[in-house]
Amino acid sequence: MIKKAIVKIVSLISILIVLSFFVFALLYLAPGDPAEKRLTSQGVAVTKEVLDAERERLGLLKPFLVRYGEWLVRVIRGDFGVSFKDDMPVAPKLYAGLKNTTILAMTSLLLSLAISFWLSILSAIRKNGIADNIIRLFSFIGNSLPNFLISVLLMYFLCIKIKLFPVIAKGNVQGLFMPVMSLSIPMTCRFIRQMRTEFLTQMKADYVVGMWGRGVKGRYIVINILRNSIGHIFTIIALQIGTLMGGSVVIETIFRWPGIGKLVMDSITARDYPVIMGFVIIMGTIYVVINQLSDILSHCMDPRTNL
Amino acid sequence: MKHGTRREKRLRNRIIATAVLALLIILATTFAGILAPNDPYATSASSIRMAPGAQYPFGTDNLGRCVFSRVLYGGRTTIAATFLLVFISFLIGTVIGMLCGYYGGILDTVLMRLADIMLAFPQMVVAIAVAGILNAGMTGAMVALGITMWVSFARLARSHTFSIKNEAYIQAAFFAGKSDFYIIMVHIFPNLLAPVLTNALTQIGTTMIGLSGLSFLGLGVVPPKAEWGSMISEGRAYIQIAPWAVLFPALATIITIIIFNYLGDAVMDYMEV
Amino acid sequence: MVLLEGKNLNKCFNDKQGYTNALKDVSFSLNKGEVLGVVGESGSGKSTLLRVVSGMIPPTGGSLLYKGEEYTGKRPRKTGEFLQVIFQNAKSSFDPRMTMEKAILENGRGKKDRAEILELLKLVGLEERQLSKRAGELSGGQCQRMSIARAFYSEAEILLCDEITSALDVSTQARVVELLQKLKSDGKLSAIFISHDIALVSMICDKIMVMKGGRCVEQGTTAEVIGSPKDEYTKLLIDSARRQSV
Amino acid sequence: MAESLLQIRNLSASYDESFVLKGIDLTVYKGEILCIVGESGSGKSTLIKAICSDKSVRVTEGDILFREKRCGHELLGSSIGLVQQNPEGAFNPLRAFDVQFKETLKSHKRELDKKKLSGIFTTLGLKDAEKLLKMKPFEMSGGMNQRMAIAASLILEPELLLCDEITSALDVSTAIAAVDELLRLRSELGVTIVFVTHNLGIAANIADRVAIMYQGKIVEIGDAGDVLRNPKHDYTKGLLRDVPKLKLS
Repeated sequence: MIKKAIVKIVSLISILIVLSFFVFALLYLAPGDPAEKRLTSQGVAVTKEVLDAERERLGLLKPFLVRYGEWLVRVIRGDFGVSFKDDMPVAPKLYAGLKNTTILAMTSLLLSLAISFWLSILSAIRKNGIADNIIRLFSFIGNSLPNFLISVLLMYFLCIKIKLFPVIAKGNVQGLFMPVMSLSIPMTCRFIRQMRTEFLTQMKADYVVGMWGRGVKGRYIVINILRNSIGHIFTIIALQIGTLMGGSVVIETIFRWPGIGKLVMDSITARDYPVIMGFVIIMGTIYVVINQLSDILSHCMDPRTNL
Repeated sequence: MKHGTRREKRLRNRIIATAVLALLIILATTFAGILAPNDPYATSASSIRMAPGAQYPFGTDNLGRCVFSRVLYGGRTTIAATFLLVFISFLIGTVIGMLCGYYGGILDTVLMRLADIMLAFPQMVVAIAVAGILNAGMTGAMVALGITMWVSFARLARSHTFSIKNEAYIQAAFFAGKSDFYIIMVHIFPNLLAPVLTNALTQIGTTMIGLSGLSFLGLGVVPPKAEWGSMISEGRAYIQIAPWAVLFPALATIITIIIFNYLGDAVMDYMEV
Repeated sequence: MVLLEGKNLNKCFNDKQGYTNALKDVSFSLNKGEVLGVVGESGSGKSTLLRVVSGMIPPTGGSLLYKGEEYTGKRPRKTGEFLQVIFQNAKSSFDPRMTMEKAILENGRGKKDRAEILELLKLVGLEERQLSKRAGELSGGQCQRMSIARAFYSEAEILLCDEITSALDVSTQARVVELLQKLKSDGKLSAIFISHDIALVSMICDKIMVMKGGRCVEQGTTAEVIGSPKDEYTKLLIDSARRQSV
Repeated sequence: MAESLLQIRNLSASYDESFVLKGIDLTVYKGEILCIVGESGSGKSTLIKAICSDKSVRVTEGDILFREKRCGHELLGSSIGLVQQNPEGAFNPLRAFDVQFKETLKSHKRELDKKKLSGIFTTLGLKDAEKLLKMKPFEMSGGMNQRMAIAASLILEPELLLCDEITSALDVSTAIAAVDELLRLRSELGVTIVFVTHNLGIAANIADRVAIMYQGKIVEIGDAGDVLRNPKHDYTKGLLRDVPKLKLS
């Protein structure tokens, strides 16, 4: 058990190191030189002297790996550097954005789960029935809709046609409604599809036939099916977190929700690289940790699966 | 061929019908040059934001460009990019997966470790960052999505190669003195093609969603090039005045993705029967 | 003439469960025109023996000889020249996308002799039209005959049969056994026949080797082993078989 | 013989859109062991499914009567016990046996009687019932799971136990041991057993009566000794000839 835990932690750390290296390298893959990027994004006229001085100041003359090491140490301390745009530390901006994004994402996630769990059970139990066909149709369509499209359409019909909501979200519950809807609809549909498949797989499992053969009542069989699905459901949720993160960038940009996604899109437009790097590091870390946790949870639920 | 049960026949008909629709879309966008009534890039100050009519079936946008023509041309961009990306991922992933599954050992460990790490990152987050930093238009967006996309092909091809390799007929081929290359090309590749192609089909919808999402954010095509995601993004600003500039490309996106997803689902169901 | 010989074969597996000795000091010899039966229950090491002898896995100790020449460590690509394996699951020993004709030709090492294939088909009791079929369109018994024909086409002298009838129905099994008996009486068969069924082995083989826990517990002619078994385990197997016979 | 327990009258049934059972007539008497022998595709498994009123089997003609009443799913467990080929398939692999035993009993409105259960365990050669019940199926071997599955069927005291190919995944010597166990069960608990197998040898060991199935029909039925020694039907004769026999010289 302890050995497994160590393996898990080592793999977690190694994934994070690769991620950080990838992010750091990305900056150097980008067209142009970092010092120049910094200066241009601040609107300074670039001359050779200014450029050299800037390079010196940023430590760009040191070897690549040394710079990576120094950067990594700072990141681990929670220091994501200063913004190219206004020389302010990046970290507080990211954290402020993260808080708003978390509110948005968690609300959408919980809402989706609450709806999809019951619908997928209903759909699986009444397989090929009317309810199942309706649920499947809607979840299929919802799954095929990009969330930017949903948000634009929602905006058009709810805000402009029937003027139910303001177009621009404010940081309150009313403002939360539209972005949450835009994120939840496709996610709910994906959850329904995946959970339904999972429940159906469990319903076909040998033990269900065995219990049926002993005349075990339906409600006990359902309990067993749910019990055995939990592990997989954790995995399904954890994998959707990634989609949720990408989706929130789009949604926050559309509805001007002051989250980390909108921050990163503004920074991409402004070529403010430290913010982009910080964004990937933070989101990547959250995602990796959540996925490893879900692995551990599903291993606890089903010890036969590998950790 | 095997005699189809009723269910199989129904599924086959479903696949054929959807495939015809998909083909129609592909043809319509491929021959956009012939079908489009107007030049998609010609701006005209006299016909700004005109409602759909005889000359402009889907109306015009903020710059007086024909929305219908732009939808056709935009479809070509999206569909061509999607197919290219899926095809390249399919090629790279399948080759890597077959080699890993067949030879195993260090090669397998290293490449699959890499694949695991790729999957350990949130795909869209990485794609947004890569596309944003590279700033290389549609190519950038494709690279950004491709970084993680090959993995699903590689994993699938690997696991199938693995199970095929344990089949007795591969052993029989060894006893017949056949080379690794012969076995991979004659026995393994044809036998894993069906599931991997099915995966490719199901990836088309997802890839379209991803690519048009990136374009919507301004990380895909460079204006004025037509693309559905970016058209929706542009039209959004004046949706109150000219909703057709958003609704028609939106409709096109929805229909296309639904058709390809449906095709993927149907083929998947058919393979399971 | 001694065709195939194994001397003090050992095989250890070193996997996650730890160290397992799947084969301990097993020796055998096979003469031309002779069938050696290997009997054992699951976990006895009989399948490991087949895999070692055929070259699918190398032994950890001991040596293998073909006509007095050592071939220890040679892989199936080489050993396939003088021995062929008939697998338990006949259907999966043919590529599902390949016609029988192609599959048989594949085993000819470049040889393309349709007349010989037709002759072999007659020998195993199949018809020409079945050559254009694929494994999925033939029954288990037909596939097993086909794989015997395929093995003969390679001009290898030795057949290694791995539980070749255990996936078949009783009546189909009987037909395959009859085929093997006929091949043997024609002097065309030199084989190692591996099975869990001692009764079946006694019907086909000249010599029997009984295996348990990776060890050979008894070896001798069929009459010796069945008629006067010395080992307790052999007695148990014979007893179970007697009780199961009708 | 004694009173009849299960009566099948002129049963025809289809499965997967094709007819597999044609005009089956069969009576199972109380206390006997009836073996149904057939090769693959003979319809023997479908017959079992039909007796269990499995939804995938469509009965097109005839009746299945248990104690003069039509068979339904509600009889499963309490009156008719079913043990299947795959021993891992009987229980949810992830939950402890005691919970699953309790759920089985509660479904039939009964309570867990520890004494009775340990009695059954002893008959089946299972020791330390308390500890076994705390374990989960995936932690145990196939043979143990098989016994637990039989125990779970027996705890409901069914009058009829259907065993579907339960020895076919076992080694020869283990299969014989399993047969001995079933014989002991019958003598101690007096349960009636229908035993489905493809193995004539096993049938010869266990059966009071044997029914031979071929292409969806019962071609021969009678006392085990009669059928196996003096077969009347050509198919039975062929089958008996084809069983491998020990050759002494």
